[in-house]
Amino acid sequence: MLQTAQRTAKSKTKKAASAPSHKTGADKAAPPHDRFLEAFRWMLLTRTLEEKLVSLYRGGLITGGVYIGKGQEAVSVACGLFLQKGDIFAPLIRDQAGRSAFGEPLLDVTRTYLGSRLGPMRGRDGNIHRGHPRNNELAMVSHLGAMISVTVGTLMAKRLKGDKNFVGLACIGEGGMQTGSFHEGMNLAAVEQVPLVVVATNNHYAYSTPNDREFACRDLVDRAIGYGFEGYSLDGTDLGACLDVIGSAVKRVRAGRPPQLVVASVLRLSGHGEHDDASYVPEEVKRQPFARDCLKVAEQTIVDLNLVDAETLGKWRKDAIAQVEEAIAAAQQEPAPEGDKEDWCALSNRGLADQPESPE
Amino acid sequence: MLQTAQRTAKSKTKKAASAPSHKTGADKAAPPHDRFLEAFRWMLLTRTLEEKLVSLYRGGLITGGVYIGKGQEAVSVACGLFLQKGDIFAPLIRDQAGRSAFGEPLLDVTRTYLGSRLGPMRGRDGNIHRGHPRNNELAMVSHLGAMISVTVGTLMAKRLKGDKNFVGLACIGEGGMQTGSFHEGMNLAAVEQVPLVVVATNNHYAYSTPNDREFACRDLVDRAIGYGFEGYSLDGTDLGACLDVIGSAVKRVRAGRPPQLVVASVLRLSGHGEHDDASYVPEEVKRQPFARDCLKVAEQTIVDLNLVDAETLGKWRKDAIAQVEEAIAAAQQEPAPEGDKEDWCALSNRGLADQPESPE
Amino acid sequence: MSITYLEAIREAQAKLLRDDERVFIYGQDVGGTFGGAFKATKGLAKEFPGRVLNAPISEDAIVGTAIGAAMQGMRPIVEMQFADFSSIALNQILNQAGTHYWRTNMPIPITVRLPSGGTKGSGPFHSQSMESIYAHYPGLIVMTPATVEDAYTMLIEAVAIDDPVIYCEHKYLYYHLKADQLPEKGLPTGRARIAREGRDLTIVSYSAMMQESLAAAEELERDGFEIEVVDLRTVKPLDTDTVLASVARTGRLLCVGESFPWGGATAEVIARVTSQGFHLLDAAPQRLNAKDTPIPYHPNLWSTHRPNAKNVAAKARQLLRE
Amino acid sequence: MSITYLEAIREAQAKLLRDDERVFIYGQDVGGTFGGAFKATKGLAKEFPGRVLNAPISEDAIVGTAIGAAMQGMRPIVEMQFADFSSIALNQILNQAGTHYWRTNMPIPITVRLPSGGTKGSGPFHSQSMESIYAHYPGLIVMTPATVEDAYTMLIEAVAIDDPVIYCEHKYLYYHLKADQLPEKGLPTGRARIAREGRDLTIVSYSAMMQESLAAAEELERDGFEIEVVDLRTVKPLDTDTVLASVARTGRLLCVGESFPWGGATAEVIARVTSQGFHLLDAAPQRLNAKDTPIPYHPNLWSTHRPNAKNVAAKARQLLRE
Ligand SMILES: Cc1ncc(C[n+]2csc(CCOP(=O)(O)OP(=O)(O)O)c2C)c(N)n1
Ligand SMILES: Cc1ncc(C[n+]2csc(CCOP(=O)(O)OP(=O)(O)O)c2C)c(N)n1
Ligand SMILES: [Mg+2]
Ligand SMILES: [Mg+2]
Repeated sequence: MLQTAQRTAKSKTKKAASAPSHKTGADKAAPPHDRFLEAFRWMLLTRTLEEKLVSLYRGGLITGGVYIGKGQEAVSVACGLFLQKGDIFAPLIRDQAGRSAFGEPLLDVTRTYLGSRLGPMRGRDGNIHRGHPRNNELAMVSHLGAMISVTVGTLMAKRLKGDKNFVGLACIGEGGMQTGSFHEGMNLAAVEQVPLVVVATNNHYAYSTPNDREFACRDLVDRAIGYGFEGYSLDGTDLGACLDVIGSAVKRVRAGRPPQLVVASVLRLSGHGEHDDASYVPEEVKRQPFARDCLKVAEQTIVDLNLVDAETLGKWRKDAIAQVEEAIAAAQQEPAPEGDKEDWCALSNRGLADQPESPE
Repeated sequence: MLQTAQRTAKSKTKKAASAPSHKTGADKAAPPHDRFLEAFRWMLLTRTLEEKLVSLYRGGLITGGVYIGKGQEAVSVACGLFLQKGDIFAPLIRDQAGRSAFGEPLLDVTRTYLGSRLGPMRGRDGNIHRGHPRNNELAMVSHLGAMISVTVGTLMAKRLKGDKNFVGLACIGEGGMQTGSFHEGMNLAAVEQVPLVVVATNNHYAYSTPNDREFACRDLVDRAIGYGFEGYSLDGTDLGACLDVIGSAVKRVRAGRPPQLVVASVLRLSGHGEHDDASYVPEEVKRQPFARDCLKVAEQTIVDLNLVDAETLGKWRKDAIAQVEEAIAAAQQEPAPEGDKEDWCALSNRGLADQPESPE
Repeated sequence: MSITYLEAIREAQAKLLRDDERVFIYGQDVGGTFGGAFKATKGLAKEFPGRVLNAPISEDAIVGTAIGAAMQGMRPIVEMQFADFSSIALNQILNQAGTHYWRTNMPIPITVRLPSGGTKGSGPFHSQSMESIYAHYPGLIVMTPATVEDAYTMLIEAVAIDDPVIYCEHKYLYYHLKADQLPEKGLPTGRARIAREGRDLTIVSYSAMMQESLAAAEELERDGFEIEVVDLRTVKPLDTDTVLASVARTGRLLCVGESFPWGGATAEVIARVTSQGFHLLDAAPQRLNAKDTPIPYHPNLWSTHRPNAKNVAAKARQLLRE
Repeated sequence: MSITYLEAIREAQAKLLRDDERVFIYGQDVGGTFGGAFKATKGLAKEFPGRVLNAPISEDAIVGTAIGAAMQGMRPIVEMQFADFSSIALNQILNQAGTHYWRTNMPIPITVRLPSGGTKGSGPFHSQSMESIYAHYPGLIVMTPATVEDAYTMLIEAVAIDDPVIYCEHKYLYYHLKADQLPEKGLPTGRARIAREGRDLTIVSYSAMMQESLAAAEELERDGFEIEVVDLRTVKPLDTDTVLASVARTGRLLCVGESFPWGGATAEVIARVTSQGFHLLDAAPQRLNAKDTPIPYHPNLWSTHRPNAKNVAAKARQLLRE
């Protein structure tokens, strides 16, 4: 049996992942990662935005659903933060922090949720199904797992075109890891040896389904070796660790190492969507270490290490609120799409559109 | 990185797999496995049958294609041999030996290849796409990977019905392991903890595609841990090892251990099908240890250990030829299906058949 | 008492689990205390321990598993979380379940429930109607209930049938449709229903488009037209005889469907009526489908994308003038 | 010189690789010295190193990869080993490639080659014609070339088009069809072709069924009938105008397709002709499809399962009598 050996290897990676330990002190100390504060601000902005979206949804101002990344902002922000111009990002439904850090304007979010005709999806698609493929932010389809191979394809194309120094990062949940599409995409990434980082967030639930009905291996990071990826475990509630581990993974693929799989552990601190009260999550689970709120943990670190003072923190908070309010107000004033003005053509080649009925 | 640790674990399993070492000697010694000779006879019968099918194909007497398991008989026979009444077997295209050992009559094979109306597929399906689901020999679809979850389902049903002491065994090639369907089936088997053995035969090619364009992990057995299977490596050219390793895996799931993955290494000693000359296989590959012919190796063991005398071996050979000739002669005399006598209804409920055209 | 379309589906499953020990339910989030994304299995896991099981996000394997279980004599019901995700299970449905009886003589009695069709704000991947794909391939029965009563009796029938059944339940009808009580028995499978009698024009429809068709018929009644509305109930087998008999009475045919325009149920109905009942028609048969684009998220777009009572009525009026 | 349908496909790919550096080929066994299960890419891996790549048995990921590459400006050609295996890639084709332009305004210029249709002894999983499934969903162009010339020019066109193209090449035609030379240019995409002129009846067909239809037309010519045969070339977009114009000349319509009967191309053609050109018809339109069962292995069964010249002619005769 391989398990003992594997466990040892894993705890090794875990140790690497948990970053310098931070001593509390009154004097300003170095942050646990040089982009810690920058990352924290994206997390703060995301939390502020998503709380606002939730309240709009509760107020009946958003049609469809709202899906937030509460509790996953630290992992997500690290996914977006280390990507550069030319890199590819394939976020999923809990990646607002990463999207923002990658460069997605808040207005894209509010326009999409509020169904503005001017948004990137023009009312055609909603909520988290948005992207800017021309800016290398892929627009996810719902079918989980399907974005991995698409990301692989963008990277193969870049290599074929002779681009240099690019990487791709794709996000997945532990639920999505069970799809066939995910498996095929992972294997292909390894066969093609594209510079891909896959960040899997195990938030312990796929909708209402707990881990024990999702998979039966001891640790999902054990899948890395079976694909020929390098695998790392990560405490997703620890922002410093997220920046270290995901930042290093990005650095490694950029330097030509094999594809990287990072498996982060957190708890989803919301319902699956805002329609879901998540009453199926037992209290006991909420008391686990992985259930900590990464935003609070990060803020505590800031306070403990005295990285910035309370006034600055307050200013950041206000600033986040202002940005969110502005993005919402702007989107709310924008026109909605209208059925009879819409261009009902699914092809870019209008001349090739099928005409099932005679023009009237 | 997990690789070093994994490698150690692997060689451990390998050692377990290679069975008692056989000393050559003039005296009759104990066979390497108590069912060695029985298994050998199934292998011999299979080789005889398949060589005959090939010659019928070359002679234009078989329509479609012929797919044989040359070089894989030792692995395959072990797949069928340890299954009992009530167990489920999901063979693939190179599993004639296993099918025979499981109880498939030769006549099923010749009837299917020769398109007899009396065969299990009645001319509706051909070559290796046959089965007897009522006898728990599943009838594979072509789409690779798809039979794993079907096997899982049969086992779940048996458990739900209160059956006891049953197991299932499903075969796959290393190519088929890259399908999403395989992944989903494996994961589900582990989640449901059904008594399943999956025997993967890495014959180093998927059609013309060599391993390096199929996967990029060091060893496919490393996937076991990621699914929560127990994993074993196997030299598929060594019949004794095949019987030991696969026999033990069957025993383990029957005793309630987690699902088992056995990965056997061999070379496909034929084309993908008989239409394929396999000229893409380099000479150098054919000189590798995994390229040994398991039938010859087994025969050498018999001779070396003096397990039976030459006369008996000759008799077995003749007997195999006679059985094959008989099965072919019988099938050849049988009526072919005829289009205008056929029941063109894909539903068992005739009354619910759709009638796209008015009855004429 | 008042019962919704969704509750009827839950009740049917409760009854099936109660009456037939071969039945079990498999799908994402169907079990536990949750009872499915739409609560169609609410409470059933508790009432029937070990028989309402949560599955991983593995549609291909979920259906494969159901097929295997069916081979061993079980009667599995699979819930897809949304019909749209059945694209992942399509191979198992078409090539494994759909071919098995013909190939091996052993039928595969599985029922695959597809929460189908558009609702406000659901967008391209949570709104699809896939009946046309499944009906195109051999070996499957495709049900598309349009009433609470049919939702109930047809699901019970689906599980009783030895062949694989794709049961397309419409999400829009889940809460919109109510009945006073559930019937013991419905029409036989494969029989269409005259939902409303008339003599000027036949509208053939199914699933949620029945609502729009019936509303259109009412609107036209105010103008003095008597519209007959036929509910196909199953799109495969398709009850050509009932449709032909209706067209024989009215001479005019309008087919309304929510799936995409190219080659769906509406095309099939028109092809059958014109090839078998050409001389019954007094005017060109017409059809109305969704538009040939993905299904939009925004309610303004969505309500234009799908046929609705207004444009069904308009199309009918046009056809009545001919 | 004489060139087969299969060679035309190979030549088109060679030309594409030569002329356009954005083109690459991805699929199982297409590379190495092998050149594909049917040799449609024979020699290309050597001639164009690094641009004709073997992929694992992962149809979903193969198409996903092509889609991603297309987003970055490439023009991938995917070869499915058999059309039947595209069921595994269906989700990526329908929901990723087919929706992307409409959702994001960025088109996905991929070409997916599907070796389609039945040949003797191929059986249920190596014989399918899947054009009807792909044509049903929005956002895809579905080509079904019936001649060597079209096989060549349409494949070149397919890669030039910015939108995703499903290119259904028929395996039966691979060796059966020959031409003297390859043309520079074909008809525009989406335009049907009058393959044979006539005035008594219109047969509309495509792909391998064109052979059967033309043979039937010849047989009927001996009886004095002039049959017009229309080759759709692409089933989506479907050139309704050319079909209508033909029916206007002949008054009679027979549609012939090799896919399953329920809701395919033949139903779609009849629905369009009857709804838009009802008064052009002198008799009920008819159709002929494969039978509604899996495609049988045995040649005796297979030749009965698919339409052939004999029953096309019989059906046409019947229609001519009406
Ligand atoms: C193939 C597929 N099946 C089902 C769904 C429906 N669905 C949407 S999100 C979700 C749960 C996802 O769980 P996980 O991957 O762990 O991500 P999380 O929501 O926890 O972030 C499901 C089942 C889907 N999107 N795709
Ligand atoms: C999903 C799928 N894609 C493609 C094929 C076509 N195909 C049939 S056998 C084969 C190679 C199989 O390789 P492997 O699994 O290693 O088995 P082997 O033939 O080597 O025994 C391929 C590609 C298939 N059967 N299923
Ligand atoms: Mg999760
Ligand atoms: Mg192989």
